[in-house]
Amino acid sequence: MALPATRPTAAIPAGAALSSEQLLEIYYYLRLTRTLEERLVALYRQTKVIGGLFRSLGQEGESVASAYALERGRNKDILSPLIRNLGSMLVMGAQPIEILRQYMAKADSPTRGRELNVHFNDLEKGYLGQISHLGDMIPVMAGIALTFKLRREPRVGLVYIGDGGTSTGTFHEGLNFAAVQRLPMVVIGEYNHWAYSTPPEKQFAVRDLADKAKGYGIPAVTVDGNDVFAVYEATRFAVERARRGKGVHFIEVKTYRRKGHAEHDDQHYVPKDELEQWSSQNDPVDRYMQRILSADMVGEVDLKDIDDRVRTEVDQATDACVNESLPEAETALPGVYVDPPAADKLWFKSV
Amino acid sequence: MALPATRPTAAIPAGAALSSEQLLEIYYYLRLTRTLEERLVALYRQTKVIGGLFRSLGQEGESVASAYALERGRNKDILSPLIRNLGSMLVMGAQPIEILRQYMAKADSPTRGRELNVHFNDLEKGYLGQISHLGDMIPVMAGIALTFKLRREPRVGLVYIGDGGTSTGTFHEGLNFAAVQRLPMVVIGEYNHWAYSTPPEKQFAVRDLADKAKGYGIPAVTVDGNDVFAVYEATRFAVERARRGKGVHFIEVKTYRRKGHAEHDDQHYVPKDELEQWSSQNDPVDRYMQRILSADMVGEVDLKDIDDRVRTEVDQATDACVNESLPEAETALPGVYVDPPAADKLWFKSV
Amino acid sequence: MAGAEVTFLEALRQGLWEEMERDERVFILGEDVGLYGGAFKVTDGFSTRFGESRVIDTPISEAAIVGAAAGAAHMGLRPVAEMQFIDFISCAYDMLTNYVATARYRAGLATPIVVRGPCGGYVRGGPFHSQNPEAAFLHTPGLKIVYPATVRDAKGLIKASIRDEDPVLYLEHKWLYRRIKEQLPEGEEILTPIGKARLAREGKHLSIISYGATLWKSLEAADKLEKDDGVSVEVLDLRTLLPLDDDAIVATVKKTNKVLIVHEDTRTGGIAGEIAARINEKAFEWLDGPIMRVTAHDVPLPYAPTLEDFVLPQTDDIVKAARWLAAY
Amino acid sequence: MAGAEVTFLEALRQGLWEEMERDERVFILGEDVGLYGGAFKVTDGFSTRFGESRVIDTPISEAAIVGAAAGAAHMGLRPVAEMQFIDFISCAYDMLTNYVATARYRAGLATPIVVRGPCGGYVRGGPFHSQNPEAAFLHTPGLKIVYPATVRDAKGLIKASIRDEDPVLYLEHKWLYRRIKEQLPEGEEILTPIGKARLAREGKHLSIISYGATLWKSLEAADKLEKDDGVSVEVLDLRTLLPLDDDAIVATVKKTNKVLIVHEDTRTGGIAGEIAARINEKAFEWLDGPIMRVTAHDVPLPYAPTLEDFVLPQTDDIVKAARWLAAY
Ligand SMILES: Cc1ncc(C[n+]2csc(CCOP(=O)(O)OP(=O)(O)O)c2C)c(N)n1
Ligand SMILES: Cc1ncc(C[n+]2csc(CCOP(=O)(O)OP(=O)(O)O)c2C)c(N)n1
Ligand SMILES: [Mg+2]
Ligand SMILES: [Mg+2]
Repeated sequence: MALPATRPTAAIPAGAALSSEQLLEIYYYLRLTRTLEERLVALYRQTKVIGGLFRSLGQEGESVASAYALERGRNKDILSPLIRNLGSMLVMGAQPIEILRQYMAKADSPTRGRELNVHFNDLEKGYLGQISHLGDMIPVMAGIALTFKLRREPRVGLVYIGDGGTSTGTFHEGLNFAAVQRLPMVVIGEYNHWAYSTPPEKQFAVRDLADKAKGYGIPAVTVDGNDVFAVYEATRFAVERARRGKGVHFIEVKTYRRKGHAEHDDQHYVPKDELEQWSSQNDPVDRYMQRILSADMVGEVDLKDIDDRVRTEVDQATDACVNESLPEAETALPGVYVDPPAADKLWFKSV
Repeated sequence: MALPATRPTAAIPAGAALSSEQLLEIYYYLRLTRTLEERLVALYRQTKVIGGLFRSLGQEGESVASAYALERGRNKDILSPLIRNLGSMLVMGAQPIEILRQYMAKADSPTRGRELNVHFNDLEKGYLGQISHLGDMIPVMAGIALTFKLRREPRVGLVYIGDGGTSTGTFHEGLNFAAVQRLPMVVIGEYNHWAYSTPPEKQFAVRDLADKAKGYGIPAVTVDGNDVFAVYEATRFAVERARRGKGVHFIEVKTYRRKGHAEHDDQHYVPKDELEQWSSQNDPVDRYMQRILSADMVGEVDLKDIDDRVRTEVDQATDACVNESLPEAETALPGVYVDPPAADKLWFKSV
Repeated sequence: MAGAEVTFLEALRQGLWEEMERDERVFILGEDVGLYGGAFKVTDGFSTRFGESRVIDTPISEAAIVGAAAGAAHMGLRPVAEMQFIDFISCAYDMLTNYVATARYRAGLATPIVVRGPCGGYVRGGPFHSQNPEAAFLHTPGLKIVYPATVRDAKGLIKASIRDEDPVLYLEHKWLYRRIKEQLPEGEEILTPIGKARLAREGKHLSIISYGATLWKSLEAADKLEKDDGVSVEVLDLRTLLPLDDDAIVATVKKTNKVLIVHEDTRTGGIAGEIAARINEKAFEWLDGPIMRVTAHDVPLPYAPTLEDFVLPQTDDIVKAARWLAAY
Repeated sequence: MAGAEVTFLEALRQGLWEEMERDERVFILGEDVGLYGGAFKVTDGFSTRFGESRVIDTPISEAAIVGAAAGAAHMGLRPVAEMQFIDFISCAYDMLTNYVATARYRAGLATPIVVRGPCGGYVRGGPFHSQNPEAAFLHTPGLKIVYPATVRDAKGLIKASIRDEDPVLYLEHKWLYRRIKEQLPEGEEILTPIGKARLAREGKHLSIISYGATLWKSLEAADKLEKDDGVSVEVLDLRTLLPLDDDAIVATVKKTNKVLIVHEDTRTGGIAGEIAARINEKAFEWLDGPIMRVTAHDVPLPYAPTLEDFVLPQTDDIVKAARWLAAY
């Protein structure tokens, strides 16, 4: 169910209390996410990306805004992103060059070529990479939030789940466990209208993902996922509530996956007009720009500067790593355990 | 949250439309369930029962009443009972001697000594035995209901789940799948206040199991599980609704597990007064007797006759099988597959 | 008469299609199998031909997919459940090993389901899109596991699996999907018997036992050894992993007296161990050298080409290993 | 100085208790582990001593139990997760094999968790309360599997597992819980090194390799063979199944030149295969007879005593097998 595509450009909610510096910082991350992905597409076409490429076009707003509502930095909040939460990771401090290296499987990538795309962590900065198996990160984040609770640390764990991912047993078990334990955890349910080619009506029989929260005894809210302020506000409220020991909160963001599941997917199953409507009239970045400009909190020139800065950063990051080498073959062996330190090199490699 | 223990003994709801023959038949199954279990306890004490013994004391009402609302017989409705749904199986046509043989692992038991207690099926009669892993029967029953739907057969699948069992991932996946497919399936959620030693508040953060249905977009009702008529009515409504193609329905029955998880469990974690209150003032069989007697639809003597008949049947069944032999050792080998017909007998058995 | 050349994937598709045409009890369920035709397009066009009720798009719920298939099978249907990638079968591990595989034995329930999906590496899929699950299910009485390596068997085994009275795990290597082609006879029905291995290459000096993608690498190695070393290598394609074809295994060992087992899966706990144990028990006296294994290294499969190529067994590794064993 | 005699279960309990006293990062989570003390009373009294926040009763959600343990471990805690019966670990199979076991390798994440629970048969538990899951997890780089057979190792291995930097699956055979007793030294801290087998009995003519409950049946068989046949049997207690102690295995093979592997688990795909393969690779020339296996039959474990006794390996089976091999 698509949202009415045109939005009233209301003034910025006072509650948001965002300084123009902050507004520009948010814009920076929105732009960085989109520009970095466009760069990845270019590299993908040049076959420099090893595996698949996953876009978050149209979802940058909810990713950036939800992460921006967290306390960032050492021993602060922790989030676990999905493949379309590149923006969330950038907000938490992931570097463009790290993303580029991951996609190109470079030796110096965060996982040294072992894992793909955004599957990497920096718990110091506050993000835990996902694994492919959907739903698994919910119990894991519950365990992180449990640690915060046991240690009485004023920290919150935030975890994303797609409309499709909510059908997994691990989503259910993890969310129920967190709810019973009243853990400081916030779940962002991304209603982006598709799970690969599967629409919501074939995924669940409720109208909103927020309805699912009722089965866990936790509060939920549904917000316009392409309204940066709405997502930021809702997340900030939920995070602070969780921080005060009030337990789990579920936030549904209605948004739209404007690209295919991955670059190879031609989206033939997507109604063209629906796609057109979301892109022309409900782009989260366009809407954000309108809002902050019309509120006279920033000037065109500020945004232009950021666009230039982002382009330069992405160019520099690309140039810095595009010709880096892949990992040495035998670096595949160490680190399965602390002890033994490396897997055996098999006999036939040395006969 | 215990229900107020005393119940108004209202007249029998007209809607029930149960003839006195039917009322007596229901009484027969209630009495048979309880008497058969008491016999099992005696056999257990004589160490004739091989494994553990699981009681449904206090839950006979919801088991019998819910099963009684189904259409029974060849190619009719199918249910999948849990370990405390002995009453449901008896209603569907399971024989006391089959239960006794199962518990004593006799050669002629339905599973020929391979599985325990009520873990056996008769799809002709309409029951599918559970496996121990809680939650797994929900997807399986969804598959049965899916078959009814695909074949356009006016049949319904009914499956039970405990308050604890609703925490499993398979419960979630199976119920969601059934809801999306609008399958002719009815789920009986048994709120019996305990999952082994775990109370509801440590199992989920909602008040009623019925709240969980909201996350699947299916209707739910909570009924007094110790009121045979209420359970019968609610189930009949849900079953007929499902039969008309209106999809899954969830029924929560509030009841109480008056014995330990199994015979070995001394229930030290159970508040004594709570136990006393449920047994003295809220026993489903006592309440049923009061109801049908006060409504003058049956006489004391009818019940007395049934008690005698049940005792005789249970005595005869016991005598008939208690001294039967266990299965021959090598009967353990056939039937893993159709082809090959039997597992290899291992070499060391014949050297 | 020989038809057009088809790929492994097309042969699998044909097999599924023919069985659905032949038997209306057969239906497909899985994620994105309907209109979209599945992540690898194996069921492309099926929903148009057979309708949405026989090609069912499911939620992302592997345990429910397998469990629902089991329930339908009890009632007489013939479900074919697709795992979008076989890696996700781990989410249905309980349902498959505890409910499905034991059903006939513990309760006399027929559960003729097929669970199929793309497996294997060599495609830069990383640790969660490249797995080889056979060893995790080898230990499951009641389940059958088939693993076609050829275009013909892709078709013959999917048809046989659908007709089998018991649950079958059908593993299809995505590296083979579009890489190998073969002409299949038209008119004649192709059915590959479950439980029978295939002698893929005759030889005298040494036997390689393999399946799936490494079967092809083994054949390549065998040609190289013939050419460069004059070593005559026999290659056995297992085709069915559970139950194993002990007769075929023993026969080749007795013929060449040396055996190299090659699989793509990690070494420890891989199926080669079971095969080695059986050879020991049944043909110990015929062995002129140790039973050796060429397998993946014991690590989760990494993403980078350099790493994946090193971790997974390559043709050269097989050549070196076979050379060593031949000289033993 | 020697303390009082304790059971296997009590030793395990002591080990858990001591680690919780020693290290406040250690906590327990599982079903009914709190006030009730666990289905087998392993954690009886723990919640009173350590409080509900360190002994957490969970919903019936094995995947969440293991997943939450992993998350807590990433943050520096030392979770010990109980499976009420190990049979239910199958519900956490995805979480353990895909998330937990790969975490260090793919992402440099420390995940020092212990997953423990009662396993094994000989107790009339039927197909779902008697399982032996070791083979299903043997195939999982990143995971360790320990399986104590003695009272001392029950304590020494749980303590070592909790202190290990990587995830450990600790398997405790319920048949041993109250059946075996031993005096444990007081004062001295008992730590059993992970990865090291134990020579349970010295012998000259033949080696039996086993673990868990069948270790005791193997020792019984060895005594009988010594007495009745004058055959001197060496018995190796593996103690750790992953990683296997190849040196100890090879050493005993080179000493006696004949090996019988005994495990309670079903035959096909059981761990004996892996051991047989390794012996082949590392000690082929020392073998004076085939490596033979005594295992359970390939069926789900039935409930009736007559059936269970036949399906599972018994002391007499081991005696007969060893006699046959000794005479080979
Ligand atoms: C347990 C599991 N099953 C199947 C898949 C294959 N898969 C990867 S992404 C995807 C669709 C996910 O949809 P959604 O959760 O809505 O996330 P979105 O792609 O829309 O961001 C599927 C089915 C998976 N990753 N995990
Ligand atoms: C997946 C799974 N985990 C754990 C168990 C062990 N177990 C058996 S019964 C039980 C409690 C079940 O409680 P509930 O579902 O409320 O059913 P009740 O016993 O109250 O009828 C548990 C934890 C199991 N059978 N299956
Ligand atoms: Mg989606
Ligand atoms: Mg209960």
